[in-house]
Amino acid sequence: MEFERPLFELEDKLDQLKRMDVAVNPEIAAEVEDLEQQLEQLRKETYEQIGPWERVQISRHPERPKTQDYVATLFTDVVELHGDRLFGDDEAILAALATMLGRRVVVLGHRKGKTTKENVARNFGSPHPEGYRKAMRAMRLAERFGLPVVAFLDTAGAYPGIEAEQRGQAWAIAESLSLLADLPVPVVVVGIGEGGSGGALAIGFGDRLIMLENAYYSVISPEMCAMILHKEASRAAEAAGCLRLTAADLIDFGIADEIVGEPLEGAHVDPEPVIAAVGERIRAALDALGEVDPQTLTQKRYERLRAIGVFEEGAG
Amino acid sequence: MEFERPLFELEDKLDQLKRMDVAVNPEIAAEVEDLEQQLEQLRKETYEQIGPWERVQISRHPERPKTQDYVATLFTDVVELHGDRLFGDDEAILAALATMLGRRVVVLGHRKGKTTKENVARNFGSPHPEGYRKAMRAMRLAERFGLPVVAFLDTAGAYPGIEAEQRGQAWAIAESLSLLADLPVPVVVVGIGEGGSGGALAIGFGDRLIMLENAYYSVISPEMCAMILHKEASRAAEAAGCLRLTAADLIDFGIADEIVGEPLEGAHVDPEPVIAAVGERIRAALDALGEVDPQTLTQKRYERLRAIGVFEEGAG
Amino acid sequence: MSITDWFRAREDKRYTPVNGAGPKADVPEGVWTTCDSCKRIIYEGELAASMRVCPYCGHHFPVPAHERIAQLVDEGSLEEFGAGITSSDPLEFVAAKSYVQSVSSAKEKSGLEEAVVTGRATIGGHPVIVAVMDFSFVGASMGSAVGEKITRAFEIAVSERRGIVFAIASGGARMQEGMLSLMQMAKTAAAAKRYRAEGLPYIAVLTNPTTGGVTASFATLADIIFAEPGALVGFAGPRLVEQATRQKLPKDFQSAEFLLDHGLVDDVVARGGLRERVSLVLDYLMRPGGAA
Amino acid sequence: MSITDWFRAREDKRYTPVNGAGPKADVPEGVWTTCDSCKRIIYEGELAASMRVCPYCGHHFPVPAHERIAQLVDEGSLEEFGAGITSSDPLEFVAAKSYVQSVSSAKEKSGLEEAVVTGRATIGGHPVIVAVMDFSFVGASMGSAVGEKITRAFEIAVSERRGIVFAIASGGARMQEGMLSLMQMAKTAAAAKRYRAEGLPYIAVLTNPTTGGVTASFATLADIIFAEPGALVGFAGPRLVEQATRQKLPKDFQSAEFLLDHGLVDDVVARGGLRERVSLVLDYLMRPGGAA
Ligand SMILES: [Zn+2]
Ligand SMILES: [Zn+2]
Repeated sequence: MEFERPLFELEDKLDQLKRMDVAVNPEIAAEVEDLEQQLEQLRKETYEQIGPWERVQISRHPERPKTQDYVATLFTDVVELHGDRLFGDDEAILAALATMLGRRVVVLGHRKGKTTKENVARNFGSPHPEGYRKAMRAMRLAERFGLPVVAFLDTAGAYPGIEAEQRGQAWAIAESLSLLADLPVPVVVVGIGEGGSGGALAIGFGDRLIMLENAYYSVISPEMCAMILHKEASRAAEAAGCLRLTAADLIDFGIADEIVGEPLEGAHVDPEPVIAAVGERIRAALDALGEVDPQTLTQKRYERLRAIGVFEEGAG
Repeated sequence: MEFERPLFELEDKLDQLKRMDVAVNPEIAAEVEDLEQQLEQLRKETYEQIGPWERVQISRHPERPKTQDYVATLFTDVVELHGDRLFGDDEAILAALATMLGRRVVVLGHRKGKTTKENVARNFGSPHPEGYRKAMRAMRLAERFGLPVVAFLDTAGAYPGIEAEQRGQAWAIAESLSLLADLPVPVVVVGIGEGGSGGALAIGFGDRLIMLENAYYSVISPEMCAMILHKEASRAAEAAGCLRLTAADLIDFGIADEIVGEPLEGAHVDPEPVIAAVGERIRAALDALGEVDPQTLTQKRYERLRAIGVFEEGAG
Repeated sequence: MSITDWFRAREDKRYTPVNGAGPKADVPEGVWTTCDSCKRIIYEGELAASMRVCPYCGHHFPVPAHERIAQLVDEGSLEEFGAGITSSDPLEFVAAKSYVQSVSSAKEKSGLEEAVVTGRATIGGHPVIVAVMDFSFVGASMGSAVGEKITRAFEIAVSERRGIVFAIASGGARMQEGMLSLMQMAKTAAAAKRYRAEGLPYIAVLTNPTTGGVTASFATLADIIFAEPGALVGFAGPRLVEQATRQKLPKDFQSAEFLLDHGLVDDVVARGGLRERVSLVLDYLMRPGGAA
Repeated sequence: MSITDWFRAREDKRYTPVNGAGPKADVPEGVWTTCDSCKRIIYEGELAASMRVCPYCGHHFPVPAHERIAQLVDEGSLEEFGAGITSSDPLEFVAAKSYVQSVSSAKEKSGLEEAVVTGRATIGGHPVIVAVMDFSFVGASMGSAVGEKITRAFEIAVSERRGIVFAIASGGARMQEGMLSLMQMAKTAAAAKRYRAEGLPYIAVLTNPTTGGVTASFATLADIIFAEPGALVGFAGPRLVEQATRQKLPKDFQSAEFLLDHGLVDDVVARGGLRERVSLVLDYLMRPGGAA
């Protein structure tokens, strides 16, 4: 990622030094030691002071763990469900029956690919209307059979395509919001990467929102926000700051409930403990929510949503 | 229609005779009188002995009153509903809010055109999946707002097209059957012309089935049945007989409840009284069904369907 | 986010009063308007009398909120609520222009406190809640205040057993309130769902333009959806779609008529017939005693 | 009505035992089978052992009803019901061959009384009702008897709180019973709807071929729909579509894989993994105590 470049340059330099023969150049040992200290310092500075825009970049890292990594690691007995029974099967959204330590759930998630081929098939994780409609079918199954829903968010947003518009993506997203709003089973949402606007929100709210430290959730992409504000996408870093889109911001606004920490450099450098921690939080959330009767659950979910918003109210 | 040809030939001959000058050919008067008697006799024979195949032809007569004629004559304050909110608006099926002598209902109907242009737009009354899905949307409105449903059947059947298959017409028909099965409002169905297979059935059963005398309702078209039986569509007349598809047959099988008579030649020669009589029957059915509470209504509808079928049962 | 397109579109030509250096320099500002569609010049009084529909070509101009209400509800029946609700600046959003500035200039320009006006009214004698959005107020985008007013509209309609009639326009979610805006989509959809369960009718009229997060939440959850002729309605705006796909857009893409063809709205209804049509639908769906 | 196509298809080559004049004339009839797909010759015993899946190319052959049941349910768990239900001839349907003749020769050929076998069973220990259709019996078309057996299957499942697992094949509604057949679509759909309201699961396995009135009624109303590889599934059969549209059909039109692409089935599952997959789904959807 862009902001890591100075760090990588220093690492390269150190590598070169290390490859030299200490017997021939005895002064190298001291220089190596010095550089190592510098590097440690720079690493700290780089990652401890990363801002919203750096987090957005980390959230998009191609090697960042994806929905399918969480599903493969945390769940067993996965039965994938395909299709909306209307038009198509959208690979950008996963819907499945799955089991997590004996807990049977419906899993939903945006599905980015790891290879170009996968990404083309999955439209880089940006759903078409069929994706939301497949998710809705899975939600209705969850309702009928009393299965909790676990949703993983990782999308740049709904796809701004001709066909997606023709087949009513706004209608599909709205229906999905409406269905989630009073789905009488626990709904646990995990922001694992990108949380882009309506395409994320369609499966992106419920009784608990767990955010990874470097996951973001935003009303608009920083790039597009910068285009609107300054007519230049290159001022995205600035826009990312304005938008208050980090996990910490979401906690401040009362939208997210908890944050799962990541290694300094991001979850991709050491995914296993992050995935395990996410699993632990999902398990705890399901345990807590499993105690609540469906009516109380949906009432609380409504109250939770109802409370979101900051406005002034004078005499009307 | 084919079976009327001898009649029309005789009528032509009579016309020619009448155009001759009686003063010049005095013997013509007697001949005219004679021919007129013959014609009357032939007319009686032609229409009184018409069989199933002739009725199928009458049911398809291009000037036969269509769904839109019934709606325009019997209903006021029509608010047409368009679209399935998923993919498209199928003009082969009409869905509307409408009022009949103060009774507010949801009207459904297959919609054939009267002109070639209309017929192309409406696919000759053969629905695509969008049509059934639009009808379902209207049925759900009927359910939500307690409006009875009145459905007019007039289709050769579902459209055997590539796109109709791709978009799951079997799935759409099945869903529609499932929805109609326990829709908690009165459902009155009128067979006004063709009742072709699944495409008709999708909106074609309920609490009352009124058939026009020359309307048919069949599991398969006579032509296709003939193809299967004899490898020639030309033996359709024979097949029409085998299939027991007339209004009278449906009464015998306990599928239809009542028959509305037509003029000897068919409803197209004098539509108004036929349409008025249909209106009268619908009104009576709605009045009777309006007295029944929704639960009893759907229970009776189930029992009605449940009783259809003739089979043997020995020791299993 | 289609809001991009609308911010841009606002810059060029939408509902421009003729003024300044042009060939019609003599015409006093605001008294004459050129039609966006047929380019003819229309006298302001004539436009007001025709419900802001071009008398030459039928083009539907934007309507200020209170004028729209007057067009839609029984005369004198409006009883506004939530009029004191207005936007705060929870993100302390400052860019080229601060959010506070945007809102205050919108207030001045429109005479409104927010992008939506909500109230009790009757239409054809039926008790309803109306909400009317005004595009001139920060592109009728939905922030916390709009979300709150719409949510209250649904809630009051439930408790007073009223129908809902919304005349909608919007550039989408209000960017300057970040995630608080996005969540208004879920909040209003949840309120719409609770209302729906009561067996009361919700009629939405989509006007030019309705895009983004509003289209993808409460706007399209109506029982009956009408759209005004030529209204642009969609999620992603046309410029964004064009940029993203690098494809030529179909003719009339995202127009009301296009949506009708694609099964997404119940009908396209010209403004002149709107009150009557809405009233007629309410006759069907609002029965004494409520749901069956 | 896709039944046309199937009647025709039966004439040519489906599951033809090698015999007579061909180059393999020495092979005794019925002992060897040529694969429809890869054209290789398979020993009957090998085919039975492989669940009637070609060991060379994976082509799925039709399976007789009782063999299918043995593949699907826990061993020895079947308790058949409705076995005495058989077709009558309410239309006195006589054409080239009388309906009575067709049925009686089907009985002889298949050893079944009707085109569907229904019974109580367990799958992975879960109590279910199974129905398995046999294409060799009048094209597994649905007349009154099939409709009655399917309806009873749903009704018994409701009263005994069992899951439903159907292995479906069909040429459509049974023409020779006219409207009585068509109405079985509504009857079975109504029974499926009542079953659905109980919060019990219905899993349908669509096998080659499933068309016409069965596809357009109970078959596609399942909670979970699986299809066997290569199975042809649709409403109107491919030949009819080709005739009616005069268009070239897309590759693999109406195949299970095509349906998966078009969002119409949950998955394509090879026969060898079917019991396990069905059992796993039942684990998810059949919870002690029924619906939540
Ligand atoms: Zn104009
Ligand atoms: Zn093979």
